[in-house]
This record gives sequence, structure tokens and C-alpha cells, in this order.
Amino acid sequence: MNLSLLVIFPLVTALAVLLSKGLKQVRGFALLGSLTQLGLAGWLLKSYQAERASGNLTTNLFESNTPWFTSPLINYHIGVDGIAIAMILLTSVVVVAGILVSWSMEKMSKEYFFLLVLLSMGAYGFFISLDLFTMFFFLEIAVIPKFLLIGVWGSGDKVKSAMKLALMLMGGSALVFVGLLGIYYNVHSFETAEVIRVGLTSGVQKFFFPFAFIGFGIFAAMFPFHTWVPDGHASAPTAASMFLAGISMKLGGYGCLRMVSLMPDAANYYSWIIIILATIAIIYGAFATMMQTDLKYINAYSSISHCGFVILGIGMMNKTSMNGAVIQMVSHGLMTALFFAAIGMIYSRTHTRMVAQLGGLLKAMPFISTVFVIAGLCSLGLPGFSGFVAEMTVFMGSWQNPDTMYRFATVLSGASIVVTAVYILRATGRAIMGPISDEHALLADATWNEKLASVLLIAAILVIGIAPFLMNQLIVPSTDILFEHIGKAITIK
Amino acid sequence: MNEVPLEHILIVSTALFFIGMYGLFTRRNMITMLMSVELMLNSVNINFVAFNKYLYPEHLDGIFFSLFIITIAAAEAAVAIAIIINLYRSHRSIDVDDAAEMKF
Amino acid sequence: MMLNNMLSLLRQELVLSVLIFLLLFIKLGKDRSQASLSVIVNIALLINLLAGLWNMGEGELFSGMFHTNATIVFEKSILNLAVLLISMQSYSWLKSHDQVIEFYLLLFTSLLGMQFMISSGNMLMFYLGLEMSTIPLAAAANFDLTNRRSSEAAMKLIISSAFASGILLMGISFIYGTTGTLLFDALPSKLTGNPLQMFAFILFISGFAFKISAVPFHLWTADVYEGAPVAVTSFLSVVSKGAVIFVFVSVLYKVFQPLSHAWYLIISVLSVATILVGNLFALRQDNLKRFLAFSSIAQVGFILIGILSGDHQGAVSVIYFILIYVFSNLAAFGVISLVSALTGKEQITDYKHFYKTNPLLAWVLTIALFSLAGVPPTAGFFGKFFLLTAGASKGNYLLIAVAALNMVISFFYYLKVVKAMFMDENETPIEKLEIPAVSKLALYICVAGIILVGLASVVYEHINSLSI
Amino acid sequence: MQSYSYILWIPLLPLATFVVLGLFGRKYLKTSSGLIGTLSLLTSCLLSFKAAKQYFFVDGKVDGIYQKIEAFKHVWLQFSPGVSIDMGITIDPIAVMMLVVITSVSLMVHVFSLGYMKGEDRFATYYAFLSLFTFSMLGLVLSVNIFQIYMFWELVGVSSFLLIGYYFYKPSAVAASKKAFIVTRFADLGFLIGILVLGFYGGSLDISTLIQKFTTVQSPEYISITTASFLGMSMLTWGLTLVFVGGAGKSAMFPLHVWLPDAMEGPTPVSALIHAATMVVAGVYLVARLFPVFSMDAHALDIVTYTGVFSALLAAVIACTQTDIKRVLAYSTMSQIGYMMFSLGVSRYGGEAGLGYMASMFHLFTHAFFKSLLFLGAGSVIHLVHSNEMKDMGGLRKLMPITHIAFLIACLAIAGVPPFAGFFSKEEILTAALHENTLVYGVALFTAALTSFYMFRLYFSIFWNKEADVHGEHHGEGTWTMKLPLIILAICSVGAGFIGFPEFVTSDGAGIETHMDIASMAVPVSLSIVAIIIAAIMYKNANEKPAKVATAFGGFYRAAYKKFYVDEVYLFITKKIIFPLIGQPIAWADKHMVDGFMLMLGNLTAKISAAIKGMQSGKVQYYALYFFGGIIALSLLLIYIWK
Repeated sequence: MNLSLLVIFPLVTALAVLLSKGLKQVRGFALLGSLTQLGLAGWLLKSYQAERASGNLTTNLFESNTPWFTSPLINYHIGVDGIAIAMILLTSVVVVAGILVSWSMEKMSKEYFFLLVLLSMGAYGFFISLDLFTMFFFLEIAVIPKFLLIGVWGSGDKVKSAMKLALMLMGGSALVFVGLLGIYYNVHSFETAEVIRVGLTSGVQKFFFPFAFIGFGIFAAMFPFHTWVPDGHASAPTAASMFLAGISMKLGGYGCLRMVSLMPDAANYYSWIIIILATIAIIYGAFATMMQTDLKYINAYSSISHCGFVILGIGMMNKTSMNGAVIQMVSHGLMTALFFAAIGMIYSRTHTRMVAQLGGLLKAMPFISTVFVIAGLCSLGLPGFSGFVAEMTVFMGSWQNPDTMYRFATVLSGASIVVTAVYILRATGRAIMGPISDEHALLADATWNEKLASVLLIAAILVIGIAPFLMNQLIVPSTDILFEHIGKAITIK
Repeated sequence: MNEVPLEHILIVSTALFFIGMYGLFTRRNMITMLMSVELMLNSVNINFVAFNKYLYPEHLDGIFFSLFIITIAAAEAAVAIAIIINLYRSHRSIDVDDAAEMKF
Repeated sequence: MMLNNMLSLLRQELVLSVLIFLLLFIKLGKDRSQASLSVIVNIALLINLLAGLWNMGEGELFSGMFHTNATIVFEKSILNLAVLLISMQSYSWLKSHDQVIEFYLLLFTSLLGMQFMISSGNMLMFYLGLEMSTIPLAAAANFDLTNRRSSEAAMKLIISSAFASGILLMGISFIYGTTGTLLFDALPSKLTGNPLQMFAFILFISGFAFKISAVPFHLWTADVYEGAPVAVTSFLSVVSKGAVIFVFVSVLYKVFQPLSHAWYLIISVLSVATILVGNLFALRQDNLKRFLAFSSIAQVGFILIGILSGDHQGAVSVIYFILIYVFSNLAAFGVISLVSALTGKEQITDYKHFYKTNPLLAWVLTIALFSLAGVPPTAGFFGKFFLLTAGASKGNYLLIAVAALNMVISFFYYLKVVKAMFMDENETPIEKLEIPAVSKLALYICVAGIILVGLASVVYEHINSLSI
Repeated sequence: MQSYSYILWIPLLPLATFVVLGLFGRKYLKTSSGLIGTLSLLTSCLLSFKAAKQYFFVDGKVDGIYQKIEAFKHVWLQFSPGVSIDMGITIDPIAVMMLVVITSVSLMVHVFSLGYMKGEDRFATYYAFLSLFTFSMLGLVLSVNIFQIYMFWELVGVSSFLLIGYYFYKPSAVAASKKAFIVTRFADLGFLIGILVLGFYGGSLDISTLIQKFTTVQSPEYISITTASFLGMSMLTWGLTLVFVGGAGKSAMFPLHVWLPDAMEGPTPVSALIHAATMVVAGVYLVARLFPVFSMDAHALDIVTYTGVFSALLAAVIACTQTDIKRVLAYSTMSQIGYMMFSLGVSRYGGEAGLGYMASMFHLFTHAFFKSLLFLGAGSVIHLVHSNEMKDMGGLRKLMPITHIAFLIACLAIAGVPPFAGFFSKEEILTAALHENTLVYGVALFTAALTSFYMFRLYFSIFWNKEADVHGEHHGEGTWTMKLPLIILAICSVGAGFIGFPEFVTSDGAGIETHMDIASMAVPVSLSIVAIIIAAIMYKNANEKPAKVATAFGGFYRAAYKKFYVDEVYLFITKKIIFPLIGQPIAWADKHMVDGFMLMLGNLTAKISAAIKGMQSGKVQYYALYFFGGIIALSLLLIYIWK
């Protein structure tokens, strides 16, 4: 199939949204577009599997390579492997859910949906890119819509949050940029495949890896560059929070993974630092979450903790842990989107997100409360949900290294699941269970669009949680290929 | 008759240049500042003529250059004085420190 | 034969000269309505622009004083395009002004000077072009005759540039003294790098640095930009700066190639200082014009980094960036000029909630600012990317890292404006403005340019195919 | 050998029920949900019996032992070659026994709840959760893979959480459910790390493979795990101990027992099912499942033993002082599980030495029946008097004769009075302990006496003593659905001891001979009877003696009444140490230091910007001066750096 469709369709949708009039048309187009996109992603998955089944074992499928600029040599080179497909599926699901959740966005609806669609376009483009320039291009495309979405439609101290988020992300991409230039001038190509084929010398890798990795790490909320996450998520409107945590933080994780595969020597050399930072993020994020009183802050900080697992999985530098990191990206994307959706639904009814002011919502809105609880349970890694699969894979992978520090990091990260249980249950216990206040007792339950959005996300979570082998089938061959290259670096050490 | 050595002329022109610069830095009256700039330009003229005469007498590059400098300096002075006159209309002063509204 | 050559090689300058004389004659005759005058002028400018697209090969005139080739024609076309856009955008402002013809006369004379400057093959020609472009601009800066600030700006411009000319000339005179020639072609072989020559070179570069407003030679920029009428400001920031940069590149790359080690060092220091100081001052501005002045200073810092490359790619990326910069900056100035002409408001705080009343203008300004900030998919992103890529070719990655991180600071102040337009509440936003069709067209062209010049690689490839 | 594939249906039926009731119950199946749940479970139960019959009687022993059969196995999640989570079904004696226990007790609870929970608002949800629990528990006992156990382990944890918090509007129920989940989660962390240790050294997560590798002394896996050590303990000990920590958490062993008494906030039938008969013995089951490996490591077994025996004693002492009848039962559960634990701990693998193992499983089996009977009985009582407190009860034997008789039988069973079920199993445990460790035997004996005392304290306080003030109209013992389970369970409590248990369930599957000699029986039985008599004297009629005894014990009584302040210690650790000393500083640091640093960068930029603004003074002469300064700076640059 033609992968460019994944970028063109959002573009067409965005234009259609711009040209349409009134909330009804706008959201109709947006939904139609995102559903098409979901269909495309499904079709992509199907054709990918068919292609693989027919014995096509090349690293990336559906490649197409169009020259763009000749000097510096930049190609619009696209293609997907299993990991990219997993991320594309994640994106398409979250986008549909996000658009459904913002169904009744009255304020400047045209611009709102336009920006949402634009953001999704950036994500799709990022995931299908095989050329580092194209990748970087799409990465930055996804930043500005976030700024506007938070700043215009957000709540609370929205402008400050939007500013902080945009600046930190720009800082991240500036670092990425330096890393990319370093790669370019040493292999004279932005092509990932070419970089892997030619290979960078160890010294070059050690110099440029920190730039690129920290740059993407900022996107992935790596400690101590995570501070945009809590404010940004908390101030964003619901769909933007979902996109932010569900999609755009994944851009960072995915980028980190790619950087490791391009510069394995350096990744290996610095892995202990990555692991320490990731472990700190996991534990620190979990404890910080415990102290939060605002539902959105709770989820935002828990995202820091959960995304720590992605970094941890990558930093552990073995196949299993990297699989875990990929699964964790998908899982966290879905789970946190669901969580934000639930919080948004609660907030739109009660007009408060403070845990202390809520209570007993299960009585008034059983559906929303159930969604909240399911999101919580997924977050704390209950078997049957995707979070469990992801975290366990990371643990199994990280335990493979018998070094004491690695062990210690694994145990500490493992301890976070207890803390996670504490904060999830505290929030659930206060907000969902317990006695309900009179003013909340008569609030209405979810509407059809909210239900549909939740069901879609829950279904995706359950598919991964109940049948993880499907996910594994998709990503493991790709991580194997990825690791062939990385593995060499480790044996050299 | 002993020719004046090039170095002497260069010393004069350099001195003139810095005198002009000093005037530009210290005078508050805009017209005086303009005159200081003319001094600087004239020092350049001396340079050109001297170099031409002493070092490269086969072409007249330097001399022509100084001719053009003189012409353009005149044009510049004309425009500058026009501007200063206009400035005087609004500011009622040609003290350069009075025309420092826009800053930081 | 000679005449033929003159006609084809000098066509852009000739069209402009004819236009200038035409305007003079019109001025002598009876008063014409401003509208018809604009039409005439704009059509003439368009012809001039089209004249540039017509490839007539390269050649020399006046025994090497004037030379031209495809690149130079392209550079001139960029300037012509910019002037056309400025002319279209200043429609509303000129409508209320009596001395329309004088305005155009000043602008075109300056443009003509620039074109000669770009084509110059001799220090004398270069100097003449430079002065010809500067002196009318000083007069143009004072075009709001009754405005205190306008006068102040003009005064600052003329005195500073006279001083800068003095320095530049001093440099040229020493170069002449040490080499004995003023011809660009003859210079490289005679450059030995002796101390006096180096000092002369520093003086020479300072003169350039003044014109492109590199730190610490930039101080006039903000005041002049703020005080001058918007149209003049945009001319100063885009056309004048662009022209000097074109010359700077070719002079550095061709004439001073033997001293490239020296200027590499100088330019790296200047570029960092320029980016930093430009950014730090831009942070604290409230006046949009002054804000754009500092932002353009920072942009120059980036251009200097591109220049560092010292090879074909560096020159290409600089020309490409100037083209993008024309579109981006003129889109921003276009909006500001409209608002300023119709309401007189120029402060960032005036633009609060601008989006509510003027969504089109707000979007244009936003896109322009994003392009200046270097955000994809706007062309500014590509421009900056290529500049920094070119700059990195010498392996000075720390410089690149500093520059890249400075983009974050610049991002902050660009976003500040966007924030004001979209996010800040305001009781009395700027009312809904009637935009003249000409200005609207100019804005559309700018936006189209901002989007297409980057994404459609054909533009870049064309520049890349030119021999520099 | 016949196929066992139908066993798959045993857990799947409750799962299907959960899905159906969970999705549609609330809206469409409000009243019929109880019936649906019960019927589906009845089918499961029958299938379990069929499986038991087939396994023990039809197929029988092969080569003198009951074989372990993997009826079904599917790779669920492959981590790396050889290491995967498999979903599957193992059938061996303990699995089959657990199948029978779980399905039958669960069935009884389903039936009982039809009456007990009638009219509840979330009736369908309740049955959905019950089904979920049953599914998870069945999945747990049938696991082929240690990670599979862990998964279902978590699932039973969450179903327990949901059911304890069933009355979600009661803050105490919410707190209890939270506590239960978090404490067991903490223990599960140990379990998880234990799995990682065992899996890493064993190169597999499959239970049979692990057992096979770690019980072969020559295998490289065994050698590597015993030679590797951390903090002076071999990795085998570490692994097993950590796994045991998980088991201890779920089975409420000291010091992780604090959640169990609070868990009584859930509906009483739930307590009967989860917190008496099935889930809480999961820890015991886990140790039994890995027993061949445990038996290779004396240290791990010692830890199991002493934890078990201490918990048994501690719980029994506390049980004597509690006044909430469900809490008494909860501590009694904890105490009985302690029995099972130390019984495993004193056991060895294979043959006669495996007596403890057999006894433990036997006790697990009998305990399930009489303890769920006790809880259901207590449920009936609570249903009648609407209170959990002993002081609100008394003289109920006339009002609820069936309950009374059933409760009495259960009390006799737990007290170990022949010929009731508990007698047999407890006797085996004591015998096993006597052979292995006299200290443990002594404590166990004392605990047995205490057990009889507090059980009969409970019995007399409820059914005798002063007449309770049951006002006005009441519904007696409720519907037949509430009585029938009592009767059935009472019959089981009487008869379960007579099953030839040693023949069926042993450590190696071979069946052992047990000897009941009067001499060893006499001591515990007579102690029990003495304790019952003391209880009768103190509590049969209302009098001052209990108060006097309480005063006589003084501080010790108060400490026991306060559950030895374990809860307070936990509260201290969480509220006074973790929250203020770890959580808050981190939250503070994040806001003020990490984020503050980023803000500082911003402010610093602004400060510098303000500091250098003087450069742009507005005076054109200064501009020229700067210009000149720039030239000088550039000259210096070239002079000093370039040349």
C-alpha cells in the first residue's frame, strides 16, 4: 500500500475541516477522516502480515523513496516495520477516541479539530519516516498544535503550561537536530538504513548520542526533563491530553529506540546512565503521583513513571526489554488516553478535578466510573490489561543482566508497581467510591460518543492484554532485526 | 628637494581619522558631528591619493576613488542636514542627546 | 554588440532606471490619483521581476566594474520581488499620504544602488552602490515628516551609516594601499595577510557587519526600525539586509578566500554574539517593529553560521534563506503595516485577542512568525535547517548546538506574540479591519511562499544548480 | 486415558458468566443474574466432580503414583527463547482437589447469596464479581506456568478488592478494600522478583521444567542457582523466600496479615468464599505447587515453618479477644492457615517424610468446608440481627435451629473433636510436627487448645448466653437458599475426614499409610475438650468471669485486643514515614527544584536580558563607540587567537 496516504489523508481532513462550516460539519469531517485513518491503519496491518506471511523478510515494507533535496541529501523515504505499525495503530485509535471525546467542543471548533488532525498528521509522518530529516520534520510539526491546543482551549494556568511545553519540546528537538547533523556529516546521509550500513565510529557515537537521546528523551518525559508533562497535561483540554500522552510522548520513546539502533556503541556505553535516570523517573514519578490531589496531575505524573519503563526497557539493551519498551509505549498510550478521557468526562460534569471534592461517582455515573477504574487497573498492571504485558516484558528483559546495578534498578522499578497501586487506589477510593455529595448525585452518565471512545480504547487495551502474542508477532521480528545490529555493539564491549 | 615620505602622510591621515572619530564621539551638536564624519572621510581621501601617488602611480584608481568619496560625502551631508533640519522642527534642538527617545 | 550586451545584462537596472525617470516626469506633471499610480508602479515592478526570470547568460560590462550571472540575476529578482510585495502592502499607508511618488523614488533609487552593488566587480562600484542604497533610505526613514521618532530614526541612520562608511572606506583604502588594486578579480592573488591588511580587512568586515546589523555593530537597527514608517522598516530589514548579505557572501567567498581562516574565526564569534544578543533583546520588546528588528538581528546570526561553511552549500543556503526570509518577514510586516496604517497600533499588547476580530491577519502573522522561528512545515524550518547544516560542515558542532538552543529562546518570543493574539483576553481588541485587495494578495503570496518554498524542493534545487 | 480437555470449561464458564453479567447484567438481567451465575457454576462444579472421578478413580495411578498431566498448554507471551508465559491446565492431585473445593464452596456461596443479597442494587454486579473471582481462582490452581499463577494471583487479588469494596459508599469498606489490595500487592512484588530469580536461573517459567531442573542436583541450573548468592543467602533461598513472601501476603501470614480482618467489610458470603476457603489458601497452594523445589532448600522451609507457626499462635491469641464475630473468624482463618503453612514447612519430599505435605493439603480441604460453613452461619446470624458484634447476639439457638446445629458442627470440626473433619487433618499435622520439630509441636498444641476455646466462646456467645434483643418482625433463617448450603456444608464437615485423603494427595503422588495411635491423639483431643469446657463455663451464661479474666491478663489482653499494634506500626510507616518523608519531599523537589531549575533558566535569561539592556542606550554616539569597540575586539581576537 502507499504509505503516504497516512499523511495525505489527515492533510485532506484538515483542509476539509478548515473549509467546512459549523460544529456539526467540522466534527463530522474530523471523525470521518480519523475513521478512515483507522481503517487505513487496519489495512496496513493486514497487508503487512500478508506480506510477511508470503516470506518478505526485508526490514521495512512498503518502502518508497522519493528524492527531495540533493544537497544535503534528503529523501522522502518512508516504510514501516512492525514497531512502526504498532505505533500507527496506537495513533489511529487514540485519534478516533480523542475526536469522539471532543464531540461537543463549542469554542472555535474548526480550529480545534484542525489542530487535532494536524497533530495526528505529524505523528503518522514521524512513524513512517525512514529518513532522519523527514522524521525530524514531522516531529516538529507535532509541537505547535500542542501549544495552541493547550493555550487556547486549556484550563488553569494554561498559557504558562503551553509555553513551558512548547519551549521544552523545542529544546528537545534542538538537541535532536545537533545529533542528526552529527550523523549526517559522518555518513553523508540521513537514511537510517544507510547509517546502520556504514556505521558510525565509536567516538562519533559517544559525542552525538547524548544530544539525540536527551532530545528525544525530553519528548518521552525522561527525568529530569519531564517538567513539561504535569503542567502540560493538566492544562490541556481532554483530547489534547490524550494526544499528548497517548501519541506525542511516544514520538520520544520511538525516537530514543531508533537512536539506540543507530548508535549502539554509545548507547551501550551510556546505558548505565540511561538506566539510572529511568529508574529515578519510575520511582520518583510514582511517589510524586502519590502526593497529587488533582486527577489530571495524578495521571500526568503517573505518565512520567510509566514512560520511565519505556526508557528503562531501551536502556537495558536487550531484545526482551526492548520489546517490552515498545509494548509499554502502545499500552501506555492507550491506557493514559483512556484515563484522560475518563477524567475529562468527570470534569465536564462536576467541574472539578480535585480528588477531595469528588466522591462516590460510581453511584451517579457508573459507566464513567467503570472506565476510570479500568484505566486505573490497567495502569497498576493488572493481568488481562496491556500494562501487565508491557511491564512484565520489561522486567523479564531487564532481569537478564546479572549485574547488581541492573538488578537493583529492576527491583526498584518493580517496587513502583506497589506505589502505583497506592495512588491509583487512593484516587479511586476517594473519587469513585465512598459517599457521594448531593450536588453530584444527579449528574448524567456518559453520552454515546464518550461511550464509543471508551469502548474503543478499552477494546484495544484488552486485545493486547488478553492476546499479547498478537502484539509479539507484530513487533518481535522487527526488534530482532533491530537487535542484530545492536547486539554486535554489545559483544564488542 | 626631499619628498615627504609616505609614512608621514599616513600619520597625518590616521590622526585626522581619529580626530574625526573623537569629534563624533564627543560633540553633542549634530552639525559638528557631521563635520567630524567629513574629517574621517577626508582622511580616507588623503590615504587614497597618497597610496596612488607613492605606491601605484601607473593607474589613477585611488584618485578617482577619492573624487567619488567627495561627491558622495556631499550628497550624504545634504541629506543629513535635511534630516537634521527636520529633526529640529520637531525637537527644537539639534543636541544629539535630545534625540534619544527610542532605547532599550 | 556592446549595446546589445548592455541591454540584456543591465535589464533589471534599466527597467528600474526607466521607472525612476518615469516617476520623476509624472511628478513634474499634474497630480495623479494614488490608486492609478500604485497600479503603474506595481506593474512596472512586476515587469522588473519578470525580467529577472529571463535568462540572458553572464558577462561583464565597463571593463569589469559590473558583472552579472544567473545567481546575481536571481538575487536581484529576490530583491525585486520583495520590493513588489512591500509596495503592495503599503497600499493602505500610502493612500493617506501625499508624497507617494517621492516615497517610490527613494525606494527605487535605493534598490537600484543595491543592484549595482550586487553586480559590482570593483571596490569603487561597490562603494557607490552601497551609498546609493543607504542615503535615500535615510531620507525615506524620515518619511513621516512630522513624527518625532521618524526624524530621530533617520538621524541615527544617517550618522551611523556615515560613520560606518568612514570605517569601511578606511578599510578599503588600506586594502588598496597594500594590494594596489580595487578590482575584485585581481585582489585574491595579492592578499598576503600582513598585519596592515588584516586590520584593513577587519575594518572592511565591520562596515559589512554594520549593514547587516551583526552584534556589536547593530545598535542603530532597533531604533531605526522602530521609528521609520513600516514600509521603510520592512524595506530596511528585508531588501537592504538581503542585498548586503548577498554581496558579503560573494566578497568573502571570492575576494577574501585567502583569508578564510581569519574570517571563519571572526564570523563564528560574530554569529554567536549576534544570535545571543538579538534573542536577549527581542525577549523584552513590546513594540512589534522593534521586536522584529531584534528578531531579524538574531536571524542574521543564523545566516552568519550558514556563511561559515565557506563552500557552495553555504552560499546556496544563505540565498535560499534570504528568499524565505523575504516571505516570512514581509508577511509579518504586511500585517503590522496594515494594522499600523489603519489603527496606528504597534504594541504587542494591542494585539491581544487579535484572532477574535481578524482571524485571517492573525493566521498570517502566526504563520510568518512560525516561519521566522523555524517551525515545520513552513519554509523557515527548511531555511534554518540548511543554514545550520551548512554551518556544521566544518565540524564546529558546539557552535551549532549553541545556535540550536538559541532557537528555543527565539521560540519563546515568537510564541509570546502568538499567545497574545490567540490566548490573551482583551476587552477592546483591534476592530475588524478592511483589507484592500492588493494587500490581501500580497499577504497570500507571502503565505504561499512560506509554505511552498520549503516543501517544494524545486526552489532550493534551482538555487543549488546555480554556480555561485 | 481419556481426554481432559473439558476441564477448560470449568474456568471458562464463570468467565463467560462474568462477561455476560458485567456487560448486560445491570440493565437487562437484573433479577435473573443470580440464577445465571448459580447455574453456570453448578455446571462447573459437576464438571469438577467428573474430573476428580476420572482422575482419581478411572485413570488412577500409573506406576504407583498419580501422574501430573498437562491437559492444555498454549504459549501466551514469549519473552525469549525458552522463557515464556504459557496458559495451560495442569492436572495433578492437588489441582483436582482444589477444583473440587473451589467449585463446591463457590456454588454454596452462590446459592446462599441468592437469599442473602436479594434486593441489592448491584445484584448483577455482585454475581459478575463472584464469577470473576471463581474464574481467577480456578485458573490459578490449574496453572502450568509460574507466571500464569502470578497473573491469576493478581486477578484474584483484584476480584477480592472489588468484592470487599462492594459496599462502595461505605468509607470503611473502601479503606478495607484498598488495604487488602495494597498489602497483597506489596507481597506480590516479592513473588514477582522471586519468579524473576527462579526464571533467570532456571531458564524457564514452566513449573514442571523448573521443578525438574532444580531438583536434579547435577543440573547446571541447580548448580548455578545454589552457588550464586547475595547477602550470604543462595539465590535458591532468595527465590523461594521471595515467592513465599507473595504466598504469605495472600495467605495473611504475619506480618502481612493486617488486611484480612479488615476484609470482613465485604458481604459475608464473600468472606466465606474468598477470605476463608479459597483465596487465602492460595499461598499454601503456591508453596505446595513448588514443594519439590522448596524441599531442596532447608532454609526456605524453615522460614515457611516459623512464619506459619508464629502466625497460627498470634492469630489464635488475638481471636480470643475480638468481639466482632467475623473478625474472630478471620483470625481463626489466619491461624488455621498458619497450621497448613508450618505443616508444609516440616514436611519433606516423598514417602513417609511427606506426611506434613499431605496433612497440610488435607487440612486445607477440610478447613474449606467448615470455615465456609462458619462464615455462612455467621452470615445468617448477621442477616438476622444486623450486627457483627457479639454483644448484640445471644440465645439465637431457638430462632435459628438449623444454623445453630450447623455452626456447632463446624465449631466441633475446627476444634478437632472426633469424628468431625478437622480432627483428622489436624491430627496428621500435629503428628508431622511431632516427628520433625518439638517446639513447633508444642506451640501447635497450645494453639489447638486456644482454637477450641475461642471457637466455643463464639458459639456460646451467639447461641446461648443472654437473649439477644431481636426486635419485631424478622425473617428467621431466611429462604431455603440460605439454609440449604448450611446443611450441605455441615454434612461435608462431618464426612470430609473420612475420605482416604493420604491415598490421593501426597507430595509425590504415591499415597502413604498413616497411623492413628491413641496415645498421640489423646493429648490434643483432651486439651480441646478442656478448652471447650472452659469456654462453656465462661460464656454459656452471661456472667462476670470473662471481664475478670480480661483484667487478670491486663496489658497483654489489651495488646491482643488491639491486635498487637501491627496496624499502628503500618500506619506509622506509611503516614509518618513514606508520605511525609519520601512522597512529599519528592513532590516538593519536583515542583521547586527540577521544575524550578527549568524556570530558573527562563528567569536567568530574562535577567541577563535586563542586565545588558543598557547597551541599547538610544544615544547614537554610544552606538558608534560600541562600533569602535567591536573593531578593537575583533583586532584583539585576531592578534591573540589567530596568529
